[in-house]
Amino acid sequence: MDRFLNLGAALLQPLLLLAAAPLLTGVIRRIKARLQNRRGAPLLTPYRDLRKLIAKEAIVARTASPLFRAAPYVVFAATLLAAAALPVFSTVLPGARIADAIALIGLLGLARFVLVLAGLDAGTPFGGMGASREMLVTTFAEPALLLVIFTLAMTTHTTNLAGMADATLTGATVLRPSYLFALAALLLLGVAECGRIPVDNPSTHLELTMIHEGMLLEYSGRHLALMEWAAQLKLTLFAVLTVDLFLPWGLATRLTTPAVLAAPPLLALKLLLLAALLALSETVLAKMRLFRVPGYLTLAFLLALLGLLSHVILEAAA
Amino acid sequence: MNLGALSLLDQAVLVLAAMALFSAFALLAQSRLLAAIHVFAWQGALVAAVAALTGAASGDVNLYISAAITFVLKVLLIPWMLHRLVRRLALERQSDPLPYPALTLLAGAAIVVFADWVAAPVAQFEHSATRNVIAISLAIVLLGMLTMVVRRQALAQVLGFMAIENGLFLAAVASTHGMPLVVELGVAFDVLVAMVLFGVFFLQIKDSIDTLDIDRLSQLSASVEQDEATEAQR
Amino acid sequence: MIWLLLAVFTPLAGVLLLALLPRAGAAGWANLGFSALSLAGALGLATRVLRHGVLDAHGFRVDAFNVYLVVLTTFVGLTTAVFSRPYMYYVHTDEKRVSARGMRLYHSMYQGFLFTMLLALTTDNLGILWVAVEGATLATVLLVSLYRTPAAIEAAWKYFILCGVGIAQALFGTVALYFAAQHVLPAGANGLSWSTLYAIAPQLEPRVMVVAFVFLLVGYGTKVGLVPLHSWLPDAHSEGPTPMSAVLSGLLLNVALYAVVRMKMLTDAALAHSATPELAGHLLMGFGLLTFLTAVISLHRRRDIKRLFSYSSIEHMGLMSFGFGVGGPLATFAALLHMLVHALTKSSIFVTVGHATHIARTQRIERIRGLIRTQPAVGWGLLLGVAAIAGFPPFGIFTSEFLLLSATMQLWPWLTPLLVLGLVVAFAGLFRSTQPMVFGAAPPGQYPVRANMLPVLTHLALVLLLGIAIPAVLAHWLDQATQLITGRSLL
Amino acid sequence: MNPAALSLPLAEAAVLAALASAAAGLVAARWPRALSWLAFPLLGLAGACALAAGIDALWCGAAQTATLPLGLPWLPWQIAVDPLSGVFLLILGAVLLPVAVYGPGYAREFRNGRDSLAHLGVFTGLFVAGMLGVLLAADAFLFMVAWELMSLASYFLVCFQHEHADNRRAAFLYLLLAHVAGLLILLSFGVLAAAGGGFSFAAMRAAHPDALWAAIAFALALAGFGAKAGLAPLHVWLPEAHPAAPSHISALLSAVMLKVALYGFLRVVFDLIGAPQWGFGVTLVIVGAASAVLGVLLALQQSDLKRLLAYSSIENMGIIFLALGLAQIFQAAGHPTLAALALLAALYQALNHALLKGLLFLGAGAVLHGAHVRSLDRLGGLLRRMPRTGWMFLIGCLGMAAVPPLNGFVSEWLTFQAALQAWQLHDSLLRILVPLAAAALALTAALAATVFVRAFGVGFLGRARSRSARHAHEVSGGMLAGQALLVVGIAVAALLPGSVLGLLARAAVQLTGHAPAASGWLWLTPLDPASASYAPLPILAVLLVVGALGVTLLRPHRGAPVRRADPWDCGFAPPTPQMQYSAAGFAQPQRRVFAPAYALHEEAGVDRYELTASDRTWGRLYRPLGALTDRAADLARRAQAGHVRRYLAWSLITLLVLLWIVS
Repeated sequence: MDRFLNLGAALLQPLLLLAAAPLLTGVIRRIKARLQNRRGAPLLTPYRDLRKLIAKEAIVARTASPLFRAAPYVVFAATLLAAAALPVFSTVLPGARIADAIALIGLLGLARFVLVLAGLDAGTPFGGMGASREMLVTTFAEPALLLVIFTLAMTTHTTNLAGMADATLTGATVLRPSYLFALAALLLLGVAECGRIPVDNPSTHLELTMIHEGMLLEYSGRHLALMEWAAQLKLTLFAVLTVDLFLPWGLATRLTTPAVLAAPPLLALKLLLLAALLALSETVLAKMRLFRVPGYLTLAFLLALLGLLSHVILEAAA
Repeated sequence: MNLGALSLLDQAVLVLAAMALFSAFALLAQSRLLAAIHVFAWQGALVAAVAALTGAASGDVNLYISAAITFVLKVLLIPWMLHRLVRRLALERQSDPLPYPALTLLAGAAIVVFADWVAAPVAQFEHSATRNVIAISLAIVLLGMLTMVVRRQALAQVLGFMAIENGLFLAAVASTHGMPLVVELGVAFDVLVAMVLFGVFFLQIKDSIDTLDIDRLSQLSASVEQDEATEAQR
Repeated sequence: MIWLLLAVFTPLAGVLLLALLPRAGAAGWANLGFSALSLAGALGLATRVLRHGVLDAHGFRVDAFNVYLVVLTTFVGLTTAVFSRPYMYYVHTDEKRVSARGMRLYHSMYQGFLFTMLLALTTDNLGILWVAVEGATLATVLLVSLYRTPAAIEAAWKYFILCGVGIAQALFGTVALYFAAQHVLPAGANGLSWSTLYAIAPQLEPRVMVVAFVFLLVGYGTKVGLVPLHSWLPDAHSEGPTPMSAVLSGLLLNVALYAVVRMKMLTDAALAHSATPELAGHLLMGFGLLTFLTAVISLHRRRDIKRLFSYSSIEHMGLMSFGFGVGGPLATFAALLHMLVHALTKSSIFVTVGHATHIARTQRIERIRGLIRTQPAVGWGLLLGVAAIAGFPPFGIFTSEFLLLSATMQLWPWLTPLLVLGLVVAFAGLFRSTQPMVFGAAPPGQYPVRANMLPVLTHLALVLLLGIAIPAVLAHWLDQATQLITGRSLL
Repeated sequence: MNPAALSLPLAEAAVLAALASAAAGLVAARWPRALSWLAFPLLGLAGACALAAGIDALWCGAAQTATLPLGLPWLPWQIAVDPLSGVFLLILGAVLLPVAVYGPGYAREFRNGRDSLAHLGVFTGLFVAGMLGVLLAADAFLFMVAWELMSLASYFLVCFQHEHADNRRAAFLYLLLAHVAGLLILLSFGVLAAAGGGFSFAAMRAAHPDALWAAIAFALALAGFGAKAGLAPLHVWLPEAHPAAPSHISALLSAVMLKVALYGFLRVVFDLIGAPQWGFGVTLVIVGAASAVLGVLLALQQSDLKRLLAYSSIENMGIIFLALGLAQIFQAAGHPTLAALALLAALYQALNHALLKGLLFLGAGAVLHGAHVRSLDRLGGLLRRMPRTGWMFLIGCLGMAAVPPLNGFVSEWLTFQAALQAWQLHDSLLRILVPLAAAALALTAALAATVFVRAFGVGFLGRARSRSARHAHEVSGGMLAGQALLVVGIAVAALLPGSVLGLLARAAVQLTGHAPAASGWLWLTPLDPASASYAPLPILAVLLVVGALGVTLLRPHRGAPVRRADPWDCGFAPPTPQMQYSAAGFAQPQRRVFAPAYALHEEAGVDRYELTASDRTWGRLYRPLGALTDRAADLARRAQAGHVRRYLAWSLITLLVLLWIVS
């Protein structure tokens, strides 16, 4: 019985995330629109877009290799798998045993690797541009992200995400300076990783500014749909990751009906908060020049490092 | 010690040794070749005489023989060969004055003092009167080297070389009453061959660089490494 | 005894006969024959010494220390004769650099040189030793100037003068030794017999012995090529005919070093109870280190291939002197082994160099190119020879250097960095010159020559063998020699 | 007979096979076929034997020793096989076997060239024999002999195509540093022997030198083996030498020889010196981190494919030594289990790097063979012209980029797990240092991903940038088979980490006395399942399932084939291959950000722009040394002025001085 429950949990949570991803995007767009005094598109537009794209015919560049067509599936699968490591409504999560936090970052890395290759594949200048810039971003973002994970791992003595959340839930609630730094770093990184303003602008196709979109330039139809969906999933993933790591309260530590039922609304609430925050920042901030991006990311890296050090120095006893 | 205590023979030996030392100085200073050759011959004679006298004093026959050898070799044969060479190479008028005569002689004197200082511990185990001759002979050896260092004339260098041999012989005689005969013969043979070879070389040098000024023999400095030389004859 | 006579006096006969033999071609063969005969004698002698121990009679003394040098000398003499026959014939007929008289002189003096070497090695009488070493100078000096070029004559002159003076100092040292002996020995005893002296060495007066040793060290050291007395060596090696360079590097230096070590043994025994028992060793070490380091630096930026390798000879002589100076069984064993492998390797290198210069028609390093393309055998021979001399295993020189380094590490740990630095610099110097000569494209108009690589092959094979495993016989000899020199056995 | 007794005979058989292959190579001078039909098969045999010996030695972790009737009379050669050498025998075999399969096809192109096949065959055999000898040696003398044999033989292989001046220069530099390394190692052994009174490893192991001498021995060993393993700043030879050699040799050099150096270091520092000191660990961590970052930064700027791989080797060796540093620290701090974990991470990384770098160098060789160019800027679009090579190269790149589910990720993950246990340390300095090292490692990993994205993306994707790339052709079956074998090895190391770790654990036990928590074949749980776990097989499964689902669900109903069209030109002129991002352009942002790390040399022409980013150690360290030597040489030369009188004066002065000294 338990086994089935576990399996169910393991399958349900990532699928829930997958289903919710476009909604989150929609919500963010809506809030942004409101902040900019526009009515904005209805919340379900992203779903419609996906359906439309899937229905459309896929056109592939003559110059592209088979890898170009395989890429969307790999990217999608890798992102989904990464999501499977995240506790959404309960910390009882076999998926987290398969891939811990480090593996999660690794899987995102896999997705990025393939994505960038796909960007280079068509042999157009824009693809290369996007690829090169993406790698610049990740050069700093990935280690910083790892540092954030390390900070928490050294506190909770595990790299298993569910375990981390569990430890935070069960352990006494103490205010940790390292967590503050780590949280700040993670927020900055999430913005960068998901290609949001001020690092990248998801809603532009100006080749001088774009990073992520540049790599997708050649995609169309179902391939593009998968890519978009994966991107939305990644955004959600980061949001949930933030939530899990820093304010996991509300997650069910055991698979009991009330707990499990109570969890999703709480999560939705927290995600809404984050979405509002992101929308706000995207409204007030402007996209920065590419060569200010390293500075931005170095800041994130520094914060993450400070988190680690302050943990070692101040909280070593813990 | 006082000379009075010594036998006449010993006194004579000392006198002769002193004169040999003087001749070494003369060899060092003498700038004209023929004169230098004569000085060398005299030195040889003195050394031979020392040998003979020591022989008389100690009365062993070996010394007479080696004295005779030395006389023939260093007083007659080698000077004669050198004469012939000088004439063949037309060097009679040749002379190479020392750059700094006074300085050189001072150095020579210093060397003598040094030789005495070095020889002192050696000498004090010898009880015969002639022990201080060891210092003299060492001085002659070193002076011979000095001659070779300061002289630019190949012939003069040879004289220095032979002077060294004289010094060695003197040392042998004075300290140990001569080496075993076989060694003496070997040494004499070597000296003779060496002299012959020197003669050959003079001719070769003469017709290769057409002078005997050995400072001209400096192509083989490592920095030039005889590029021209080998390339020329290839 | 008969073996001894065969080994030592065959060359003497060779001197006389070859001086009369008119035809150069035949002379080459005869030269080879005499060397072979002498080698046979040496081998017989070796077996005899191996079986009945030290041979000490009629003013000769053959013990473990010099027997293997005798074999080495005759062996290298033979292989070099094998090389020299066609090479000198080529020089005589094609290059026309040597007259028929020159050839006669050459062959006769080649044997003369071997004779003096063997005499110096086997005699027990220090006076005869001196005479022989001086004789070696006299025998070779005319060969150095064999080509009659100004450079050759100059080199010969320097060789003659410097070695003559050096040897004279050695004679003074010998006299002083004799003098010291006379105060201990009864009248009539042979005060120049090494064995006698060694027996009574502890009673010899230390202060006299010190002075004597200084003279002997400077004297024979000149012939070893110790810095700063080495100046004659590169000139003589580079200007003489290549076979001469081979035997000079391979044999003469060894014999001179042998003499020095014999003297050191006496001095050590005499100074054992004085204030400075280690003096001789320290002097030797100092000289060795100075020589090594100077030579190592001089290996860089050379232009003449034969000078390059003569400096390498100086370097290795420095190492050996250092080894003997360090003393102790391990270092001495290493130095003895080094004498052997260095002689073999260096003579093989000079043989190859002879072919290389023959191919490129010059000794200038920057004009010798692409040997491996023109004539792979020569190219590889040179490359492997250099690798061996630079101390790469599995060649024997690595073994001796390994032992030397570890011995130094035990006794003088703070000197090892100097040695290692030197070895690295030496390697760099050798290879930066050798590699371009061997590799790369061959210049146009460069053709292979009739090369006789047999000597190189045998030598390198032997060195390789010594690097991989030292035969028990040899190990036994070397160990006995070590025992003789240091009084302690290693095995 | 019991399996334990098998490993040593197998290893000896491997050595003999290698020597036989060298002999066979000699024959190839006369009959070129001998190389393909005799020398390489014998090498393969050697590889197989080594592989078997290694596995056997690890399986039944007992040490076996024997004595050969060679060497010095009082110091006969001793050989031994124990788990530690077993690990590296395994690595050697696992790479040598594919190389032997790959070799004949690759060497065929030399047949009509002027380079002698005998040269190649003989020294390949000797090279392998040397490496095996190093792994088997149980006394310092044999170790040094084998070591230098390895260096010398590989030197000849590096200057195999010696008509290019660059190759000659590279070879010289390589041999020079190898010689320095050898002598340093020799000194380090000398120190240990002086303490232990013998050159056999047993004696050294038994002895315990005092802290100072231990530190000296450690420093010497680090410098010596580090130089050979390509640690900064002694790494300069590596990027020169590895590209110069024929590609299958480059594979051996990079994949195996560096590991042999690592083996030597492990042997000396972890086995012979014994007593761990945290100072050693800190040094190792710092040096390793520096090498890793420097190596990857330089790799990022290379446009020559093989140079890029070579620099990446420097990076990987840096990571390995960093992990070793962690092991040393934990050992010194009294956490043997964690030490074992870090050590295992290092060994695993070594195995991975061997397999991956072997594959990549073979792939580079295939590219060279098929397209005849090495420069990324002249390649492009190869994935469509050489599909098999291309996909296998992609696998190698993914592995190097350390993304799951490949094996590169496993070792990185283990290293992180080890580093994350820093909270157990008491010394606060170490507690800070270890996470910092982890941060450096993370940065390196990210940069490495960039490096290999660039390598594959520019080289194999996009459009052909040159005529030769346009006419590239797939390589022969043998060469593909060689690469495929390595892919198999990679798959095993990637998907069955539990089992592989179980094998390697024997070595960790031998060195640290402990092994990390046992783990099944599926899960990788080094410490305890709660704290961390990783299971690549399910990951792969899920990836495949989801991918397959996606393909099937999203297939268009009318099943029309995908339409092809020209790439979108953004309304400008249609993009030409020259408009693609070049290798230099791709890495330009990082070049700008990390500018201080490079010595940049740009030259722009009318229609071309060339940029080389070399490392600074040259100008800072090596040129001055060379100049110093030459100056000294000139000085010595001036002393030899050629005046015989001056020489006489020298002699006289020497005499006087000596007399003065003794009197």
